[in-house]
Amino acid sequence: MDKVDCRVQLGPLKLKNPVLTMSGTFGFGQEYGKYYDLSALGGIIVKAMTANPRLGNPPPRIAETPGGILNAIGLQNPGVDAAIAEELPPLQDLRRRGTLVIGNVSGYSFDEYCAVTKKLSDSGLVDAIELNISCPNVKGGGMAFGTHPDTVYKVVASVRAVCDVPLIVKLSPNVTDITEIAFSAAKAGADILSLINTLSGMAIDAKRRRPILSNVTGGLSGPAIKPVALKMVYQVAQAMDIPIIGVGGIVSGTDAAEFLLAGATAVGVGTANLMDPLGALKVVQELEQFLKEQKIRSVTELIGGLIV
Amino acid sequence: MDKVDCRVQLGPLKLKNPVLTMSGTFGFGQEYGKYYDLSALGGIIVKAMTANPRLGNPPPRIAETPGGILNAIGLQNPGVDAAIAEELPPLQDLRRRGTLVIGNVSGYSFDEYCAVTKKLSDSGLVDAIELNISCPNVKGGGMAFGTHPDTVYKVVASVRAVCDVPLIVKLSPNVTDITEIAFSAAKAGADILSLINTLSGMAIDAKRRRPILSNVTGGLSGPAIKPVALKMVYQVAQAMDIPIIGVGGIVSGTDAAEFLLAGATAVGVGTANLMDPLGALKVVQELEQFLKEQKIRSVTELIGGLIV
Amino acid sequence: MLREDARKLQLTSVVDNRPLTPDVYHLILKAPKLAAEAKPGQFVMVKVAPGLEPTLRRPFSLHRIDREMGQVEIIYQVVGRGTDILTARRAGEGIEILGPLGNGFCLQEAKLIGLVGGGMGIAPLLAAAEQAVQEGREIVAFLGARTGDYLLAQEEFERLGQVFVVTDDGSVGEKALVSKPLQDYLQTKQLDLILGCGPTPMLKALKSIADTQGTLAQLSLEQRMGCGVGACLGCAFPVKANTPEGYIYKRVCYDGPVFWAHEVLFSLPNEAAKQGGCSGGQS
Amino acid sequence: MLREDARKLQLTSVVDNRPLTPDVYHLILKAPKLAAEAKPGQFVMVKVAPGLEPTLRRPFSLHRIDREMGQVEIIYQVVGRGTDILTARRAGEGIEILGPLGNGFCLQEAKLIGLVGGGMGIAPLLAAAEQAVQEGREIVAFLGARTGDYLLAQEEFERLGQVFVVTDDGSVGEKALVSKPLQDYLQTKQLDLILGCGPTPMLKALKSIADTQGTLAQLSLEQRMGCGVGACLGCAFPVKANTPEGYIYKRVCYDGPVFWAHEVLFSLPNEAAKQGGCSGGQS
Ligand SMILES: Cc1cc2nc3c(=O)[nH]c(=O)nc-3n(C[C@H](O)[C@H](O)[C@H](O)COP(=O)(O)OP(=O)(O)OC[C@H]3O[C@@H](n4cnc5c(N)ncnc54)[C@H](O)[C@@H]3O)c2cc1C
Ligand SMILES: Cc1cc2nc3c(=O)[nH]c(=O)nc-3n(C[C@H](O)[C@H](O)[C@H](O)COP(=O)(O)OP(=O)(O)OC[C@H]3O[C@@H](n4cnc5c(N)ncnc54)[C@H](O)[C@@H]3O)c2cc1C
Ligand SMILES: Cc1cc2nc3c(=O)[nH]c(=O)nc-3n(C[C@H](O)[C@H](O)[C@H](O)COP(=O)(O)O)c2cc1C
Ligand SMILES: Cc1cc2nc3c(=O)[nH]c(=O)nc-3n(C[C@H](O)[C@H](O)[C@H](O)COP(=O)(O)O)c2cc1C
Ligand code: FES
Ligand code: FES
Repeated sequence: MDKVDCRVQLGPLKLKNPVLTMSGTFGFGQEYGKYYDLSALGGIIVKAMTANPRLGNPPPRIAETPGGILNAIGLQNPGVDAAIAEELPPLQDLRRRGTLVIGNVSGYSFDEYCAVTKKLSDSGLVDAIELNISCPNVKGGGMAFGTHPDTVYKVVASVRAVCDVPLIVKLSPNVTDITEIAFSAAKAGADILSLINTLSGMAIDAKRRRPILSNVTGGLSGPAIKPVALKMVYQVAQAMDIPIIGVGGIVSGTDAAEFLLAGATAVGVGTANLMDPLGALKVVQELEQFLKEQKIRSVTELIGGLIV
Repeated sequence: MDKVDCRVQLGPLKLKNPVLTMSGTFGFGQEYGKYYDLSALGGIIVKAMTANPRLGNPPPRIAETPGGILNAIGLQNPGVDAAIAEELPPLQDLRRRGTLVIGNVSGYSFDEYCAVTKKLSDSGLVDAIELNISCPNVKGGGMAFGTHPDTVYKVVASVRAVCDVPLIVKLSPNVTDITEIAFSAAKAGADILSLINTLSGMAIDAKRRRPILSNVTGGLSGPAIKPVALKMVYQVAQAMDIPIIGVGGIVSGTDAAEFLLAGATAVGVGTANLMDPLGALKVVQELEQFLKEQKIRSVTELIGGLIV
Repeated sequence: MLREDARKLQLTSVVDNRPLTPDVYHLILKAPKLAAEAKPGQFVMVKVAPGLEPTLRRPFSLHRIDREMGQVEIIYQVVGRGTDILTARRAGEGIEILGPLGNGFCLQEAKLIGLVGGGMGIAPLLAAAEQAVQEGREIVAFLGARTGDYLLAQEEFERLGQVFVVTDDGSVGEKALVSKPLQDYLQTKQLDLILGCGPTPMLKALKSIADTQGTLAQLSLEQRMGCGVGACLGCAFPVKANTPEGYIYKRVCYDGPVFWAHEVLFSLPNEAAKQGGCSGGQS
Repeated sequence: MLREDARKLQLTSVVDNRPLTPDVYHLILKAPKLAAEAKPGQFVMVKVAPGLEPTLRRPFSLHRIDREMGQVEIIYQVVGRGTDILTARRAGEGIEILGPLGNGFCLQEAKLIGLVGGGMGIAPLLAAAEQAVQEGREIVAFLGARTGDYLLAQEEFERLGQVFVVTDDGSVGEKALVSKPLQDYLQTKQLDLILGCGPTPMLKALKSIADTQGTLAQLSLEQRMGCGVGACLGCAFPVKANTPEGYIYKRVCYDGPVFWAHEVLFSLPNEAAKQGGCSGGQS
């Protein structure tokens, strides 16, 4: 088979292929753009933006674990205004070439989520906005935004009201029932769900008797979490009808195919970018290769195609 | 340093060392007893028992994942009566030699949990009972026993009433807030908590487009989950004052030390037994070695000793 | 502290590890203790790389057991990550193995033994054939493979007895499934015992031939494994039993890998598949 | 599809990999492209084993850059899993590396350069010393280590200029910290530039000496890394800045690993440590 069709329709978004790079692992694309032409990607989701610049956590921010890594970057970012002024404009050429640019929004209050979203949406510089509601540090509260259905509903609904581009809501896996959260997000107006964000975890240096991360705990990502991510994608895809970006431990084309089979329409590559600067590109190429080998003409044939 | 003291007091239980083998990975001890003298262990927690014999799930029951494995054994066991008649008596010699024998109880209803517990408790053949309340298949319900504080309270309290030996409650990590569950179990009378059981996960064979496990989903264990387990142990140890058995991905003495530092009083070795028949013995020996190298006289000095 | 079975954990050294076809390798290990005690039909769990990855050891049957040289041989097909890593091990390197495991074939009083192997399933039959002939028994081998390239050890079998070969593509021997020459053979002759190893459809056919002809048959089965020593119940295979369900699960690693054909079930009675057990994360 | 920096991903081959002390190894790699473009102070990320484990590459500074031979050298201490795996790589084997990365030392117009190295920190200074001397500059080296065994490359430095050595145990040279001979030296002489690499306490001392003496100094820093290419913000190090907090985090992999001593902060201003950010699983 010579040619395969990799295009997918992810809710309101048209992707040239289903591979996105995930927030926080790809900066604003600049660094990896020196390694390969980013227009090979379906889209890139940029680093989380907040209302004001954020310093982030003290180091160490990264710890390696079996099959994965822990990170506690702490949302270091220049703030949404600086991002709009400096980071997003260089990416506009990519959009013209059919690769989506998606903003990732974090916040410490409903107001911050809305303010950042509105600015990004109004800027015209992004094709969609991904809401990162998995951050447990909430002003005044202490309860995480992303782990209770009611809060999820409220924050997504508030943001939806000020967001004129497609809205992706990124779910935390640190919950008892991911479908409950998914329902809330969908009911509140999410166009697309991305799952999963990192699992909460911790690493200890036994000899020094200290946590490795300055932040004590961090987010677990990479191949180690792939089984958990696959299961949550499958579970949500079975429970409801909303387009899903499947994320968690994808490092190969076969991994990507597994997520599509489980019910995702697109996939996100995170830690693989850290393991290899060509990580996401390889996923694109290997997925295409996989389709050819399996004599599958269109990648859409895989979506939800698991035989149970 | 020549001699180190490895004894710990785990709530009401005296252990010669803090290393237990975990339920489901060690059968009823018989097979591993051919590889080494099990009296080297602090204790063994035997395979889950139910009221009636259970066939278990159709194969395949095991899938390998990066840094871990998925299993869906399906509680295959001969039933509590046969276990009392045939499996537990051969272990009594171990108890005389100071290695604890702990029964693991599963069930599909409150009644079943209580019935099995009572039989085991009355048999006099076990030093303690570990309640496995992480099984999502519940008669009539559908909601898991182990993931909602109220149900946890009810099942633990009912079992407590018929249990004359120390009661360990084993928590599921598939929850939004592990401390909430831990509180419920403690309030209902658990003497000890063991955490964590497996993370819910899934593996797919992309070429065959099929799940690898006949059961579709399974439980993720092994080194991959260690960061998640460490964090939950730390979180519960910070939140409350109950002895903890730390479990998840322990394969070395250093791993064991990390869990003790995080606040566990004992540790459980599961998947490591599958990776190497001497797995648990090595943890015992390496932990002792670690103490010697670090010039720590008593293992109790490690417990909760994390410097944050 | 260590007990007798701990001897099964042994560091062997690679004598040779070379491809027979692009995806089938022949591994020879120096392993005197293993060679001294292993029986045909037993298997070993191979730690394909030191360290934590891959998590589990890989099971392989013994293709040949050479007591004199203190060597054992394995033939393996590269099908995934573990076998791929294994191809990189060079002569002189150490490989940790666990074995011998399982029960092996039981030749009983059989005088004439039929060996029926499909693809990689041919591998363990050679050890059985060699032992049988050494003990003065007669063998006849029925070997099948995708193509001639995958017909393992044909010459070795020919040195030991009569051999029938078939291939899926007809490149060597008749274009047929291996059950064909066996059935033809049984039209005129009798076998005291059949030993079979190969893909499931072949084993099913073999079982039904043995059942109808009333010939005793032992099948070497495969299953995904955890511990390999009988403790985790990971490697379940259904066998007939006097239970309400009509079967129980036995352990391929411990109760097998060799089972009597008449006790094995290749499909479960009725509602069995539904009888799940505790799903989704539990065990 | 590939762009210029993709050349930094290269398969090198091991020329030699041998222990200097039981836990310090000297690795020589055939890497012509890398040798041709690398600058002293730059580093590489080494993939210590093929496959998924360990997850991340390991950063090592270039100890020596040999353009003519097309080789680079690394000296590494075995401190954990990755470096342990690395010790097993034999001559002739391939190792994938990513580099050169980071900015390297900037010798500017300096005529007399002081090189201050502690332990493994001595490693990258040799490359700088060799370049400096080749360019007709003068160097003076201050080398410190736990014991004489860990005094790397002392002879090589002696061929290039004046060398002061100290050890923690007095086994070679004076029993002192390496800041001691530097301070003594600066009592009577002036250095145009100091290049420093070593453990944090040493770098702190160096910074304070440079600050008080008004000598320009560049420090090569270490931090746990993710990507190595500037994208993940994993390798943060605080440097002074005109922000409300008085500092920002720069990336060791991209903005460093070499920083001006006067901009680096070894402890954070006031409430900084409290200003955490999004903790517990997020990023
Ligand atoms: C008793 C026994 C004897 C065997 N003898 C041979 C032999 O002589 N020659 C040979 O080529 N193969 C043999 N196999 C099959 C062999 O074990 C698998 O092909 C091998 O484990 C695949 O490993 P992998 O990492 O390459 O594949 P992957 O698919 O990457 O492995 C993933 C996991 O699945 C398991 N797995 C995958 N396929 C099988 C399988 N067919 N059987 C059991 N486990 C599997 C692996 O062990 C591993 O745990 C035997 C299996 C058993 C149970
Ligand atoms: C720019 C730079 C240059 C370096 N140059 C050298 C050198 O020339 N010689 C040398 O011996 N060492 C050098 N190091 C330190 C070296 O990277 C670590 O010793 C090594 O990564 C430890 O790996 P490990 O797997 O053995 O240890 P583990 O502790 O098992 O590693 C776990 C994780 O922590 C990281 N890590 C642990 N210690 C360090 C550290 N000190 N710095 C950065 N990451 C660390 C590892 O990279 C890995 O991701 C350098 C570090 C940096 C950042
Ligand atoms: C270093 C790092 C930084 C991250 N930063 C963010 C972030 O800013 N916003 C966000 O929504 N997710 C962030 N994530 C989570 C990833 O986008 C992704 O959801 C997660 O890592 C799981 O995918 P993976 O296993 O492919 O890495 C970060 C992950 C890593 C490893
Ligand atoms: C094959 C297998 C079977 C298991 N069976 C049980 C069981 O019957 N009851 C139970 O409470 N936990 C069971 N578990 C969970 C383990 O006891 C343990 O909690 C879990 O595997 C995490 O520890 P580990 O990473 O060290 O394996 C099983 C785990 C495995 C791998
Ligand atoms: S593999 Fe564990 S019982 Fe067979
Ligand atoms: S390691 Fe990723 S930015 Fe430096």
